[in-house]
Formats: sequence, structure tokens, C-alpha cells
Amino acid sequence: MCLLRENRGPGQQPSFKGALILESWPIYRVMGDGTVAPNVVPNELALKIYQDMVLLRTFDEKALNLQRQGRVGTFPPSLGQEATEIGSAHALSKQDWMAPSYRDHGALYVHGVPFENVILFAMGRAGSLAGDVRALPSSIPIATHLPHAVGLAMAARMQGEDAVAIAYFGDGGTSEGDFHEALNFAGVFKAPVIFLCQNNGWAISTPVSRQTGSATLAQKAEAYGIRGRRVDGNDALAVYQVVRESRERALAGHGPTLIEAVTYRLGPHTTADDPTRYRDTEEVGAWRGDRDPIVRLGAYLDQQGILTADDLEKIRVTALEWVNQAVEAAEAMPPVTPLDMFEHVYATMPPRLIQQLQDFEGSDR
Amino acid sequence: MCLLRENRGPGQQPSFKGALILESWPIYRVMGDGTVAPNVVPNELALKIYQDMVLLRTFDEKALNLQRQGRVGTFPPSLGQEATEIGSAHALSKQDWMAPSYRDHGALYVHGVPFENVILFAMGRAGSLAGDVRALPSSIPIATHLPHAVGLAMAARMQGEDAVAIAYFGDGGTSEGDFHEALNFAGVFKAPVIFLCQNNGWAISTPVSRQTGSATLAQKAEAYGIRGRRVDGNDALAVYQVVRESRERALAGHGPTLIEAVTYRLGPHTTADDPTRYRDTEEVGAWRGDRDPIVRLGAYLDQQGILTADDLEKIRVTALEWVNQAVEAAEAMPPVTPLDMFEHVYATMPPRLIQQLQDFEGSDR
Amino acid sequence: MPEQNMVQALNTALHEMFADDPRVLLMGEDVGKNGGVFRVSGGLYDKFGAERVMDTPLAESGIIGTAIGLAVGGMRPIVEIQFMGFLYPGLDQLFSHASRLRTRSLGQVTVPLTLRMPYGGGIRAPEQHADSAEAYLTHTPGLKVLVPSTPYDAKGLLYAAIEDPDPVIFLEPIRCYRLGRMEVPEGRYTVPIGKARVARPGTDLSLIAWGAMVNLAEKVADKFQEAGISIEVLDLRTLAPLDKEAIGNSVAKTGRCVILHEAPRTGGLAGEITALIMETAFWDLKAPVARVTGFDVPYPAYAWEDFYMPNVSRVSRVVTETLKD
Amino acid sequence: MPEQNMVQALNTALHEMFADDPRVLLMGEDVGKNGGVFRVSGGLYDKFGAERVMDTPLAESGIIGTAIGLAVGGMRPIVEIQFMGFLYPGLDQLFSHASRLRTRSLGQVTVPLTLRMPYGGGIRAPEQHADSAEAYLTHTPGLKVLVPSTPYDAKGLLYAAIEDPDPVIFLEPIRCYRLGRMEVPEGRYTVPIGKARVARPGTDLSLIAWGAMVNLAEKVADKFQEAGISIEVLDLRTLAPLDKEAIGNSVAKTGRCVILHEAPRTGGLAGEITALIMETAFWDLKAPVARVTGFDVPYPAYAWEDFYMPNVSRVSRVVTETLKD
Ligand SMILES: Cc1ncc(C[n+]2csc(CCOP(=O)(O)OP(=O)(O)O)c2C)c(N)n1
Ligand SMILES: Cc1ncc(C[n+]2csc(CCOP(=O)(O)OP(=O)(O)O)c2C)c(N)n1
Ligand SMILES: [Mg+2]
Ligand SMILES: [Mg+2]
Repeated sequence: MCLLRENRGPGQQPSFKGALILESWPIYRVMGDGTVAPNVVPNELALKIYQDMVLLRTFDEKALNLQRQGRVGTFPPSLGQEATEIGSAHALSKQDWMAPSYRDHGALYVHGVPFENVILFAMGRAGSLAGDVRALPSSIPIATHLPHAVGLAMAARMQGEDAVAIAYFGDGGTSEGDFHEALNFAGVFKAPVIFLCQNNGWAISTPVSRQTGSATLAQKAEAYGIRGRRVDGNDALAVYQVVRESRERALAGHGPTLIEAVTYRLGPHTTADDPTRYRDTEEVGAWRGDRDPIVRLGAYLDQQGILTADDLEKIRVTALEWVNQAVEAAEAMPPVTPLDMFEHVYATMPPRLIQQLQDFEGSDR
Repeated sequence: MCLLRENRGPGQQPSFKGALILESWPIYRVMGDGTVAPNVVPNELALKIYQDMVLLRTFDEKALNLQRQGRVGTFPPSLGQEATEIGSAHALSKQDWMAPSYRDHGALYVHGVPFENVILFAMGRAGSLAGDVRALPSSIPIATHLPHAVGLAMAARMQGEDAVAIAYFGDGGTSEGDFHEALNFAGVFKAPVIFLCQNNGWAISTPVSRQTGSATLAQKAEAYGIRGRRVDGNDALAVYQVVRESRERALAGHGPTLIEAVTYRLGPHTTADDPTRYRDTEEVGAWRGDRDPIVRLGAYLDQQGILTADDLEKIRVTALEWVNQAVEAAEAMPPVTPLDMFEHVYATMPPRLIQQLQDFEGSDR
Repeated sequence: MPEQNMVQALNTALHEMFADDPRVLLMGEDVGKNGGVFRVSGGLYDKFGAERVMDTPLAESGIIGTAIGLAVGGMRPIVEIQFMGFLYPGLDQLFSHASRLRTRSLGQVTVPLTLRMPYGGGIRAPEQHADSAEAYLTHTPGLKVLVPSTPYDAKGLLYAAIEDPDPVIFLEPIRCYRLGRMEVPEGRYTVPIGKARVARPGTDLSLIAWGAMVNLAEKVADKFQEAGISIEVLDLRTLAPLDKEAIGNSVAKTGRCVILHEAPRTGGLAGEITALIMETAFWDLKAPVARVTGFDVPYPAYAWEDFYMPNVSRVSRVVTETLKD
Repeated sequence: MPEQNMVQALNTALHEMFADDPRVLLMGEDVGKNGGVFRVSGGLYDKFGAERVMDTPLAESGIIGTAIGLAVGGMRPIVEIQFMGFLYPGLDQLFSHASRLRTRSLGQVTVPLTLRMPYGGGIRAPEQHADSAEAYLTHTPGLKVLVPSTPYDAKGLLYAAIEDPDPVIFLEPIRCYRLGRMEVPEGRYTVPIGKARVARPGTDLSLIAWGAMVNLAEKVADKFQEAGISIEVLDLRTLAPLDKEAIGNSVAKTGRCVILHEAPRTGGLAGEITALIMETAFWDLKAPVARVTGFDVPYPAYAWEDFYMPNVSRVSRVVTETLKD
């Protein structure tokens, strides 16, 4: 059994409790020392996952740049969390419902939302993150979208669909009442839902040790009589497998799973955040390099002879091209109109909104 | 180790999951088969606990009567739960803060609130349940008073007081988000607080099996890294001991405890409820007689030679006298005034309330 | 046509809807075997089973949140909140999600959800069981808020609610549940959302009310009738969107207006209605618009209930004053 | 006297209060090392430690509920909610408990709690970070609601809040945080709760505003001044209890009134103010009371923010119309 010893740097205290070693809540892993499970991800898919992870990283870096140039607004990058974002989403089917948070554009992308929509979102244009995909708009309030996933899962089951729902949220999200109510409902109704908690160590400036007294987040499943799993969130193949397996169990009627993906937020919370105010650069450094999810999957694929240094370069170049195209496409979109703001409040505009729109149009701006 | 096999009537399915046998969450018990702990309650105190339990039962029966006569309003009796109500409250000190629910007049009584105030409360006169005691007014909304207990406990610690806080709530209360947030805060801040959950099998018409998928309520403590205990809630001595011990641990800095007291609501939810709509009389019957907390403690005290049949009769007579006096005292109280309604909204009445009170007094009624 | 009280009319409506549309569900605390604490859902559980009539854990945010998911996912959930005062732990689901998902997704994600709950006072219920919190909801864009005051409107508005593609809050005045019977048609019919009802036509003053206050307004109108004064009673029925036209027309005609509500005065809906009158009938006003409401205190425990609630005497006094000018 | 912006004035006030009274605490998300997302609590953690400046788990109801317990138990907690839109999961603690404990206990249990939070729009914040939800709070008896628009008032009102024996909601207009500097006295002083401020005296029309809208009102007043029209700007500062007298006096004098707020129009506080004008200055009105507000839509994502927010042009148009009559 491999324990997540990487969470402790040499001579360092564990920086957050998610990192504590708990035999009863082992961390599931495919790549690296003490592998607990053989890889079952086919080569082609592993490669696709890798490409998407690079794409996500490239995208985030681009978005950070655009933000500095004032071309997009506040942006929450998922730097360091690519394995969980991409690995999990590849384990889903198109029929599955996704209930994401603000940081889950990677998972949304895999599920079918183009990156230009993500740019639009960052340009302050809501609506761009739901599309022709089975996804809710990214939840801004923390964890309050978890009950939606439960309802979506129940609706799918009631209608005889071969679909589950998955909710994405962070370690901070486990403290909200709605986390509890959602998991409890899921347990009572045995809803086919997956709760994917990305324990990235921090909720803005609050370490996970301040978030809860429990040694792991996965063990919170016990409170609801549901299944809990910890997975190495920087191991894309392990994440894929745990989500896949949870999905199959859910569809087979075995109920929900709470997955704690242990990972790390390498960047700021958002572009408005300055993480040096509250955490050591050493701590961040310890998660770079070998523990970087892209480096790890790259090395693994290389070892397996699945991709060469040349491929690697090509993937990077292609990613940059795609991202640039997405930015161009987004910036070329027609500007927003006042009508957008009025017409989607209700299916039919009530008289007062018609009146307000007319007033607006009658005014100078 | 004694298991709560009484929860299953002969040939019956367990009526609620709280009754399931779980070795990892044993039920703590003093009286009866398979006793897990010797009694440490001194004779005199045990006798006092018994007297108070009889008093509470007598009171509840009286109040049910008064309600039928229209002399008091909707009333929630604690029939069957006397061991938990009285045993727990005797384990506290006067300095401790109590955050009760609507059904906890028994505990409040022990903590210092006279029964006439309880009658007043049932006569629609709020304010009667807080008095010269360290208690909040009984919470009507479910479980939302649990965070208050956490704050009270922290305040006591900050001020160097030798006091804990205790919150009373039911099995239904464990489903609310505030249950989760309160226990989580208590775990993070290691607050000296006791969460006393009376699992009486039902939340109005909802059995505890519909309340959660977890096999016990005590195991929910795991989610917060805090201590959980199950206790036979019909064993007053066991309840006393578990609360006492939790209190001592809390004062010693070892943090909060979640106690699940497994008991049964013998009566209706309130006088407005008709339990025959949703539960079998057989199930109720199985909790009467030998399993009745008053019968059990009586038999035990008898066995120990602590009280005789004569004493028993005297206790009953005295209880009735007290209760009748309380009713008389309550009914003799001066009637409520409009001023009561206006003057306690703020420390100082703002102009609009002064105006409204004047308007009221200027009107015909 | 059968004569029914409001509970019966609602119960019949639910039975019909369940039979008509397999997507319709009911969920909430004690709505199953118990049929809800006021028995509005009586018999549904036996007829349609636990899959469609779901007793839930005791958690309002979880109930509403799960129902939002069910609605987005293709079902037609009806949620019962046990009393309006217990809606508060679930308000975030309404304010942050139910009311915004359509807008946030530019119309791609919709929430056809009906949220029913008993509200208001007057039956000596325990503390915190008698709140009238409609103004929290009517200030929330994206929600609709309905309040029937008669059995007929109750059934017709419930049909309108459940057929509406957006979240609708359906407030059931506890005081009206068993107040009286009237003929209620069998089968489907709707009462339009957004349309007030002239409960009693009149020419001298408009009394604007909803829920249990409509009955009070009618009593006051009766009393003044005897003195030869003709009061128009307008039952708003829909609180969001308000029927500005009907309000404006009535006040333009009478030139005098008194608004009634049970909720505390400050910030209650009477203020909004006053502002609408400013926009529609200011020049017709012969006296200031006045209001008779609950006082600015938390709804009191029931020993004080009679002090709190607007009654014939308090309303009459303000009506008389408004007629004076 | 130092010149400070609103963040600095609030920060100074907090430092002083912490030094003066050992019962004062601050709790909330990221208020510790990070000093709050707007740095209002900067430096407190280093100076007063983690016991008094508590980073909490991410749970608004838990934060407010725990603070209620702390307040009842003898402390003087100040809670920071990160943005007003994230107050909603904690509303139940305000509606069911903080606002009622005094009444329910007939004065025996009191809750001296201050709840601070940034609110309002105008800085291109992400979705759901710009709500103006004051009307939910002002309709809740038992609460007080304050909104400073200047650094001076911010400090003085915060002192008044923390010294108040009842729960006080203290709304900090995000747009005003760094809008400008002014002289702010060192040390304790209070601005009285319940008293509006005439930000600019005038005779022809009253513009009533609070928070970031005060600045807008002043700009409009400037503009009309050039045309020889004298506009009085009334900064309410306290939204509950409202300064009815000041409102009545101003409108009685000018005879014309326009009310501004960022919140959606329907059910916003402008309605209540209109109703108060009915009670105090109806006979003086020369034109209907009008309002310029946010539209009846959820506060939009920031690409639409400029459409949503009242601005000089929209306000001027309504002022001009109101002057016409
Ligand atoms: C209900 C609510 N409260 C507060 C916030 C402000 N906020 C935004 S992100 C965040 C931290 C979230 O941390 P976590 O759940 O760990 O997710 P991460 O950002 O690490 O992905 C906070 C407090 C919010 N969005 N919603
Ligand atoms: C927040 C809230 N929701 C709903 C109710 C209505 N209600 C009152 S008691 C009750 C059941 C409570 O059951 P439990 O917690 O097991 O306590 P018990 O009554 O069994 O002591 C319900 C649903 C309430 N009081 N508060
Ligand atoms: Mg995190
Ligand atoms: Mg119970």
C-alpha cells in the first residue's frame, strides 16, 4: 500500500491534514511507488488524457496572461489539478450530468464545452459554461450545487437513463451544510451520483486543517453510509479508474461515492489572490517537478513507450494553437446586448421587464 | 458487550436503523443484560433522578390533559424519553450552557427552569423557557441551535469558565446542514461542547431509516474527527455517566462529543399529531413495560434496595402535587400585555415601534 | 360540482396532476404516509407510491436543492416546506440557484419547480410557525409568488404553477385552509399567473389584500357597506409579478387606498404597492395610501397573536381616516 | 488627522477596538493571515493572534450561528461574510435566531453581534459577487442595518455597531472601499444609528440614496446645479431603523423625490421609503415619488454590469421628469 508521503517535504510538518497517513483510508494510485492497482486505461485514452492535460495547462497560462493584459477578468486557474480535472471527466459518458464549480473548466471542456466559452465566461459573460452538454452553469457559491447533482442523478434514474451525475467541489466545500445535506440525501435515496472533492490543500488562504478536524475528507462518507475513496489526485490514471468504477457501481444500483482526490493548487486561488500572503513557497515547490501531474503522466507514458520527446513537443505546439484560436474566436464574438440581460429571467418576460427594457432603450445608454 | 436487541420485537424487522447491531458502535449501558459498565451514580442521586423522571412523566400527562381541555396549546410530550432528559441534565453543572429543543422541558427543569414556566410556554407565552438559568429559549427550528452551543462553549473557554455547553436535538436534526456545520466547527476549534442526539426513532412520521443511510447516528462523529458515543437512552444511569464523562473530557481540553441516546417516543410528536397514521401500535407496545425508562430505573433501584414500593407511591403522589401547583401558579399569572410584544425587539424601542405601540393603544383593542 | 375547502381543492388538484403527468413528484417532510401536517397530500402516497411521494430527510436546503436537480433533469417536482418559517435554511437554494439558473445559462437550463408551503398566522400555532415572509421572495427576480385566498383559486393557481416553466412559490394561507367551502370544478383549469381578482367591486376606496387578509378586507367592506360606503376589495393572488394594471385601475377609480398584510410593516409588500400606485395613479389620489399590517416585531408567540394580527377594528380605523381627507 | 479611504478607516477602527476591549473577536473566511479578501482586517491576525482573529471553516450558517453563541456567552464577535451573495446560506441564523432571541426570551438573552460584509457592484467582480440584498434584512424585525458611504461614517458607524447591544448588519459598499480619502479622526467616535445625513442641501428635489449610490447622487446634483436646479442629497446611512423624520423633512421641503438603489426594483427599499413619504409628506408632493434602481433581473455577470447599474444618464432622466410636473 502506497502512502502519500509526498505531502511531507523533508523535515517539514505535513502542511495539511489531507496528507496524514491513515491506513484505513488508503490512497489509490496507479503511477509511482507502491502502486496499488495495475493500469487499465488503454494507451490511446491515456494519450488523449495527456493531451488534454497539456491543453488545460496551456489554456490556464494563456488566461493568466490575458488577465494581466486586462483582456479577461478574474480567473481561477486549475494549475496542478489537471490530472483530476481531465482524468475524471474522461471516465464519464456524454449522458452523464456534470455540476461543476468555478475552477472546473478542464472537466467541462472534456465533457463538451469549448474553451472559447471558458474565455467568454472569464470575460464576464455568463451562460457560456452551459451549452449543448449535460452540465449546469459553474456554481459560484461553494458546495450549494451538490444537491442539484443528487436530483439530476435521481431524475436520470427515474427516466431509465444510463447516466450518473457528478459534482465537482473543493476541500472548503466539505464544510458547507449543503455538502452534508446532499451526501445524506444521496445515501438515503441511493442516488447514482459521484461527489468529486478536489482536496487541493487550500480554500483561498485557509488550509484544510482549519476546514475540518477529520484526518481525511473521504472518511466523511461514513456519516452517510456511503462509499468513500481517496485517490492520488495528481495521478490521472488513478483518478480515471476510481471515477469509472464509482460510475459503474452507481449505475448498478450500489449508490453514491465520495471521492477525495488529493492534489495541490499550484497557482493563486484566482488572479485576484496573492498566495504569498499565506503559504510558503517551499510548500508550493514541493508539489512542482516530479509531482506535477503532467510531468508524472508524461514520464509514465514515456516509460511505457507510448510517447516520445518529439510527440511531447508536438502536443505542446498543437495545444498552443488551439488555445490561441479559442481566444480569437471568443474575442471575435459579437458584444453582449441589454436584451440578453432581460430575456432570460423568465421563459416569458413579465410586463415589468418589458417596461424596464423599453425604459432602458429609451435612455441614452 | 450488550447489543440493543430490544429494538427488534419478536418476529419483527428492526423498525429503524438506529437499532441495527454494529460492533464498532456499541451501546453503552448500565442496567440490564450485558451491562458494559458498573454503576457509578451514588444512591441519593439515582433516587433524585428517579423522582425527576416520575415528575416529568406526571407533568407530561397533565399537560396532555390540559391540552385536551383547551387550557394549553400544542404540546410536545417527552413520554418515553425521561431517562435521557433527566439523566443527562443531572450530569451538568449550573454553570453549563444548555441549548434545548422544544421537547426538552425535562432537561430544562433539572437545569433550573420551573415547570410553571413550561406551562406558560405551552400557553403560548414565549420567554418562559429562559430564566435565571444558563439556557437559550428552546429552539423551534430543528438543529439550527447547534452552532449556538459551539459558540457558547467557546465563549466559556475564552473567559476561563469551568463550563461546557450542551445541545439537545433529535434524530431528524442530524439531517440539517447546521448539524454538520456545528459539529465541524466544534471539531476544528475543539470546543467544550456536548451534542446530545435523542434518537427516538421518529421525526414526526419519518423513521430514522429515512433520515440517513448511516447505520448509527453516533458514527457521524467520524466525519469531524470528534468522539462519538452510543448510549441506551432508556437507561438513565448510563446516560448520566456518558454525559458526565463527555463533560469532563471537554473541560480537560479533549474536545466535543456526539452522543446518540437510543430511545423511543412513546407518545405523539405533539398534541397535533396522530401517530397511528404512520406507525404500528405493536412497535410502540414493544417499548412499553419492561423497556420503559421509569420502570427500568424503578426495578433497578428496587433490586439495589434503594427504594421500596411505598417510596414509589409517595414519589408519585408528591409529583402530582407539584405538577398541580405548577399549573395553578401558571394559570394565576397576570395576562400578557401588548407592551411585552413591543419592548423586547431591541434594547431600546426605535421610533417606529414607539409609534406602533401608541397606535395600537389608541385603537379599540 | 363538489363543494370543497382549500385543503380538499389542493388535494384533488394534486391527485389529478399525479394521474395526468408521470413527471410530477411530491417531496418534503412528512408528505408521505402522514399526508403532510395539514393533510394537503393525503392519499397520494397510497395511490402513487414512495417513488413519487417522497418523505425526505429533515433538511430544507437539501430538499429544494435536490428538487432543482430533479426539475433540470426533466421531472416536475412539487416541494412542500412544512411551514414558511422553516423555509429559511433553504433560501439560498432559491436566491442563488432556482431564481438564477435560467439567466446564468442564457436560457439553456430551466427549473420548472413548484414550492408549496403553509404560511401566515391566526390559528394559535406554536412560535415560528406563523411567519409571512413573502417579501423576501417577491424581491427575488426569477421567482414567481402565488397566494390563493379561495379554494377555486387554489386549485387553478396550483395548475398554473405546475405548468409554469419557471420556479413558482405557492403560499397557502393556513387560516384559509378550512375557512369555507365553495364549488370547485373537477379536472384541470388554470387561474392566470399575474392577474389580481376584484373580490368585491366598489367606488370609494380600494382595499388591497392577499391570503387570509382578503377575508378580513371583505368583512371590513361589509361593515362600511352598511354605512353606505362602497369599498373595492382587490385580491392580488399573484405577488410576483404584481398586477400593476389592476392596482392602478382600482386606485385611479377610487382615489383612496389601504393595503393590508400580515407581515411586519417595514419592508413588507405594501411599500412596493405604494410605489406602483405612485407610478400609475398618483394624480388620482385623494388621500395618502395607507397600510394596516403586522407590527415590526417577530411574529409573536400565540398569547400575543391577537395583538399582532390586523383585525376589523384596526383596519376600519385606517379606512375611516383615509376617507376623511 | 490622517486622510484615509474606507478600507483604512475600517481597519483602523478594528485595530482600536481590539486593543480597547478584550471581548472583541473577528471571525470569518480568510480574515486571518490574508486579512480578508479586501484587506479590511489586515494586520489584526499578526497583532492579536489566531484566538481573536479566527479563520473559520467555509460555512456561513456555522459562522453566524457560532458567533451568536459567542455573543450570548459574553463576547463581542464581529463576523465578516466574504461577499453579500454568500450570506444566503446563513440567513436562517439571522431570521430565526439573531433577530428573535431577545424577543423570545423577553429580554433575557441578547445578541450583541456585528455582521460585516462587502456588498454591491461596480467593480467587475465575478458573478454573484455584487448583490445588494439589503431589503431582505431591513424587512426583518430585530435587526439593524447600516451602510456607510464615506470613510468617516464607516468608522463611526462601526463603533456604533460594535457598542450596540443588538445584532447589527454592517454593509460595506465595495465601490466605496477605495473611492476616495478624507480626514478620519483617530480613536473612538460614533455616528448615531438611525440618523440620515444631508450630504448636500437643496431645495428643488430630494435624491435619497445609500452606499455607492450616494456618490452617483452627488454627481447628478452637480450636473443639475449647473442648470440652476438645487438638489438635496440624503445619505440614509442607516437602513433599519430608517430615519423617517429626515426623509419626511427633506421631501416636505422639496416636494419632489427620487430614490436610488442598486438592488432590483421590485420589493427594494425604495418602496418602503415611498410608503414613509406617504405618511409624512403626501400633501407636500408636487410630483410622484420616483425611483432609479437596478432592473428586476439577477445582478448580471459583469459584461452586462454597465447596463444594470443606475448611472448619471438614467438618474438625470428621471429627475428631469420629476421636475417637470
Ligand atoms: C457560499 C460561499 N461562501 C464563500 C465563497 C467565497 N469563496 C470563493 S472560493 C472560496 C474557497 C473555496 O475553497 P475550496 O472549496 O477548497 O475550492 P478551491 O477554490 O480550492 O478549488 C471561497 C471562500 C463562495 N464562493 N461561496
Ligand atoms: C428547520 C425546521 N424544519 C421543519 C420543522 C418542522 N418539524 C418540527 S419537529 C420535526 C421533526 C423533528 O424530529 P426529531 O429531530 O427527530 O426530533 P423529535 O421531534 O423526535 O424530538 C419537524 C420536521 C422545524 N421545526 N424546523
Ligand atoms: Mg481547495
Ligand atoms: Mg426524533
